[in-house]
Amino acid sequence: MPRKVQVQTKLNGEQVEFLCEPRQSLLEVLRDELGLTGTKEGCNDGNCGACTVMFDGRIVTSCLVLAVEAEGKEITTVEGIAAGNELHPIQQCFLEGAALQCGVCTPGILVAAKALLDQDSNPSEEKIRFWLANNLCRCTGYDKIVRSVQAAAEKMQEAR
Amino acid sequence: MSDQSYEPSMVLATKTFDVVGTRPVRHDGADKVTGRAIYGADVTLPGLIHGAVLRSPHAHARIKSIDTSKAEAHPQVRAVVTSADIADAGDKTVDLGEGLTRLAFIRNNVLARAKVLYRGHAVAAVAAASVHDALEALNLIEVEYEPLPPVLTAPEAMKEGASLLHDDLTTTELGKPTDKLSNVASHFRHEKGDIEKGFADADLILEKEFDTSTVHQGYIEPHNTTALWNNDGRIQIWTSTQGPFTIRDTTAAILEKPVSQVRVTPTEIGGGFGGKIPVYIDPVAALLSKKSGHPVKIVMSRADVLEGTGPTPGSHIKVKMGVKNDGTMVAAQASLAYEAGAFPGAMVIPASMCVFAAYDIPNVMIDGYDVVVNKPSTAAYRAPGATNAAFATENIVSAMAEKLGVDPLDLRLNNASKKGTRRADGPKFPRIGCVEVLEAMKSHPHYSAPLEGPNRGRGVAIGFWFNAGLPSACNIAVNADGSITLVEGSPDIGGTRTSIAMQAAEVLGLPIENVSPSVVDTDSVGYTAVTGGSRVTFATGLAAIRAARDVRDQMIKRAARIWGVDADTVEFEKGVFISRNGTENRMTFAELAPQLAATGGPIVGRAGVNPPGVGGSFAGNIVDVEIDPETGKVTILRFTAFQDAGKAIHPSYVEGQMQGGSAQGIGWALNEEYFMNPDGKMMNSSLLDYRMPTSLDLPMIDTCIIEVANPGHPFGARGVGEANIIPPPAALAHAIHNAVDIDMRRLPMNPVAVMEAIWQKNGVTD
Amino acid sequence: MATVFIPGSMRDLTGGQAEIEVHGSTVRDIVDELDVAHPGVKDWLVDGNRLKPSLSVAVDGVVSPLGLLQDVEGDSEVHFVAAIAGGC
Amino acid sequence: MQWFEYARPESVDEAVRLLSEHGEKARVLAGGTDVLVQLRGGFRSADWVVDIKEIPELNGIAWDDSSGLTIGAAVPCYRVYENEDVKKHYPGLVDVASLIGGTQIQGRASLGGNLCNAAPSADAVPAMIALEASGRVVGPDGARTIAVEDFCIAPGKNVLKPGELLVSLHFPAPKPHSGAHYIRFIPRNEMDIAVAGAGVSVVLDNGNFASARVALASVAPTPLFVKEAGEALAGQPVNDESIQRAAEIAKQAAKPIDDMRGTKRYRKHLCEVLTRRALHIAVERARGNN
Repeated sequence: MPRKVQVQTKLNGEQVEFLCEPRQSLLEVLRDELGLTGTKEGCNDGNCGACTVMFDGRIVTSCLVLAVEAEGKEITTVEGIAAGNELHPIQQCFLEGAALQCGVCTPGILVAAKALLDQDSNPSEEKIRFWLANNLCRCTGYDKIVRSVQAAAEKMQEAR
Repeated sequence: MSDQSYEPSMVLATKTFDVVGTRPVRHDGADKVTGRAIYGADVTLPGLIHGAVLRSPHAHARIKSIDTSKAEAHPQVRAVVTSADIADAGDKTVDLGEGLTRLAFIRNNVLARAKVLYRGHAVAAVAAASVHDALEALNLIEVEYEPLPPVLTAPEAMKEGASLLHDDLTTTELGKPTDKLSNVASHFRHEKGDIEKGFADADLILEKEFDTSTVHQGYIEPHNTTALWNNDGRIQIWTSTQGPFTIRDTTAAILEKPVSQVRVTPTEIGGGFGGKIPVYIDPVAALLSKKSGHPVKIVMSRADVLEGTGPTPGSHIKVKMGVKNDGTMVAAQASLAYEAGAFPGAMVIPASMCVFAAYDIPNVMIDGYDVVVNKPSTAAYRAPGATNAAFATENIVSAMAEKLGVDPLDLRLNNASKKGTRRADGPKFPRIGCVEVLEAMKSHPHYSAPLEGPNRGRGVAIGFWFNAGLPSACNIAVNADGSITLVEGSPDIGGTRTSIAMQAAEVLGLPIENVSPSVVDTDSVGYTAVTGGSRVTFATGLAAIRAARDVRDQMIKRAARIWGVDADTVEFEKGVFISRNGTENRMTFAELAPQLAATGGPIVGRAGVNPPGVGGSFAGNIVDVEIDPETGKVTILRFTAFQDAGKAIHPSYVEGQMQGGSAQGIGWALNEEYFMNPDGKMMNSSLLDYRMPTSLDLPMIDTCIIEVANPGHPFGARGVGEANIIPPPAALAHAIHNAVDIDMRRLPMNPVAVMEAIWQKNGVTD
Repeated sequence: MATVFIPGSMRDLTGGQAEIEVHGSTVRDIVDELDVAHPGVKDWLVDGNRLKPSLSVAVDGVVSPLGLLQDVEGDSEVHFVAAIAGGC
Repeated sequence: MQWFEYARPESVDEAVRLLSEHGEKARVLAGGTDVLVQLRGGFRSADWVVDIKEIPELNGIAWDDSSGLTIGAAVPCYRVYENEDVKKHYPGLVDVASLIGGTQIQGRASLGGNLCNAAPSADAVPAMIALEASGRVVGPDGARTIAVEDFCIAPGKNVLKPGELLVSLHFPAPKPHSGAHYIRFIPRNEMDIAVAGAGVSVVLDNGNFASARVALASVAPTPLFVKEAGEALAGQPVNDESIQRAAEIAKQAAKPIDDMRGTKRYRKHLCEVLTRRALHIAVERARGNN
């Protein structure tokens, strides 16, 4: 049986080292080996976006990344969005805007939305909808999600 | 009525409240935006191993043999189970709160016995050290099948000589058992007035046939369960479910355990919409745990979810309606044939209760057929059955308006059901909001806004869902700092912890932050029926109100004791206890709370309800579309959703239900379907090809909440979870008709279907 | 006298009658009373000491969870309807 | 998923050695958006997964106005559509790179992977055929260049021999007055597989088509180069009639199947509509491109 592989990576700002099988996805290792269950599995083939994480500055579906590919990379999950006990504006706006119902797509959407706001401080509704098209939500119809991303953009601009 | 909760003289929604009607942040919110909330798949236990389920590759086949020896020999495999590990249910029946069900149907769906009845039907299961090993071991199980011809639609299954799914299923004809072996489990009828006479009186009669595809609830979180069969014989289950007590009772029945030996902990749940009511993998994980001595977790794959869990029925519907030239509807007839899937129980009874419910028609006849086919055993889906039915009825109502040259909303208003209208299935309506919803639609700016440009059209439709009551329990404990902890048993899918807590806070005059609500396991609260039927805010909310009143009454006695006055002289207003007996005594809730221990001990308020006075809810849509006449693609330009909420306890969550239901209705209307090949294989069992709407496919969904207080609830609340999914397909069909003059009578109305209808209209043969 | 509405599928037991006036202060009284005039009605509706789980009773338009124990007023309307719950 | 070993070579030679050594048992991993799904679903198997993303030649984008554009086979879509040279000279490539999957998929998926996966529905392939792209392949017997239209031979099958690796894609410098466009039809607005797609390029010569290329997606066992449609335009005046004629030729060339995504008739019809629409946009781009 092939050996496990040792991987060093930067996860939510901290250096992490783990052992994994080459066949294990980043999603699987985050959840089962590293205990970061905030990242969700909805389809395991890249079509729902619930497992979205930041991977070297881009959002990816972590079910379509092998854990071994994380060697030397930087990863941010939903657990890494808040600054300590201080919620990120996108998190605060999702709460105030009732942008979540069941909440299972929320972690992936928050990671994706934050990535958008980090590169575009004032995205149009169309841009938000395009950017989030890989993140399925079945509860909300997206209305309150899009509005909450817009609200977070305003909030972040005021803070600047 | 004898039940005190039914208070016919109760509030109208014009009344204002301190907490009810506000928009506080949900109590579980922070956990859900930081990734801390624990959903079923997040559960872990010492020694946990992983299960996987082997599913049938055939839509219909006899199981000749199952050989698990190779799988058992796999070094990483800890246990293998098949149907042989579960006792034969015989003709035992169970009552899971939704009427009597044959246990064998549920049990044989959990693990196939003798026959597989759909592709994806569970046949065996394996537990191993890792998911990868378990999946690998599934390939080592050898099953010998004798394939049989599948029947995939209701009309096909109803034909004489159709291949039969069950050797022992006979038709119940108009309430009476027969000995006719058939795929039709039952045929029932509702009659009102004289249907012949009704049509004879009509100046205009329209009759059409409609087909709707099987669709799935599409929750983003796959089914999951973690089970531990303890050495003392007790079973613990952690699972994402809408009904922990249903899972407990079904699992106990299947495994022949007393319910006291089974404890189910509902985890956070990633959507359900009716699909997470039935039991699938919980008894299987429990058996794997018993055999292996380890706790076992099973998480379904997306394909398992689509092929192995209950979608909602496809249907074949005939509707005939008659109207007079003055716009009075005089007769309506429907034949509803719904696909139950592998086992009886298509959602055709609720369909029959909703198909004409919006209209006051003197002569009605409704025939319903519950038909088994070789597709997954169907489950509830948000107003189950009603969306299919409204797609048919609303098409004809709008067509009548067009032929009579009257406004489609006016025709509906002229015939709208109201208090006292007798439904075809018997009962008269209590106070309902059908007229108010229609009036709100008519006066909404969207309805009068100009819609210019070619290939554009506007559509309207309405729908009714009766909602459910059912049992709920709630306990409230008073803390010394004047806060309360509220314990209930309704899994929270959309913020109900908070909408329930708000109702207790309203009664006790507390700020919502002073209420700490929890959804607890089946050992920790009284029986509470499923989170379904739009019942939680209504029924569990009512339990919370009653428990809060119990707290209030007990605290009044304590205040009286402290003041040495008669309890009758003590009143409670907005969180303050007042005795005006001579000298006025006042004490706030927070001042009394720390004195409870010394005045007789802690106070726990409790309530268990099974409330009548359920207020049905009407919903309506106005939708504008543009069609690409060269591709048949429908683009939604504007969408407004209307619904009677009775009293919106938490308006943001009411809007959320309306927007979510609308989005699901839109997906059902335009793209979603079980695309089956002739062998009964679902060809699109992934979230890529089972096309649910993405953020880019929808516009903003404007909402208009109508509040016609429900006399059956102290604050006037009506359940709002379901009715909102009913009108979208019908409203979109109407809009498409007005845009390009085609009549869409089949769901989904996807680009191919629209294009073919356009070709047909233009006489294009190729 | 309460008015009982007989489901179509039960009318062969009532000689085709769709509405029957019956005395009684609870649904149970009503059923007993009906069974005297129309033998077989009770078997059709009742299972032991409760309504058949596949049925529920609506009094004055409101489905009652109390079943046979439900009180009935003099001018009440009584319907026997299919028992179901929704799903959301 | 089955067990496999993972290798991350840092040079083309090392990669080719690994691929030659393990032959059919080895799978190349670039973005992984196809191969990981296939391995998980058991549609493909592998004892070795060779991750090529650390190889410099497979990761660069180079533009030169004489020789044109070279894109490493593993370069993810977002780097293609965010690249200034690509935006300036190859808008037709931006079209396709920004519609494959969604944002997350575009963070991983590559044009090279899309080509090697050889799906009939591969959006990038018709677009690259229209742009006269070719692939540089290196194998145990050295390097060779393969025109994109010759690369796919059957659903999921390409011309690569065991041990061969697609290193980069080359796009000739666009001629003056040329324009290209890729357009597909999907029922949703994103995250969907083309029911049909049309990639076209045109070169104009005052009022006439000097030359044109048309290729289609999802209407044949492989992405389909409809040479005759382009030839029918060469020398013709730029007008609705000539464009319509080319669109009809594309429709006739299509050999689609009935499946869950569409019927034969509907797909052939779409070929006409999409080719026509794509040509009109390509012409607009050509007019604006001196």
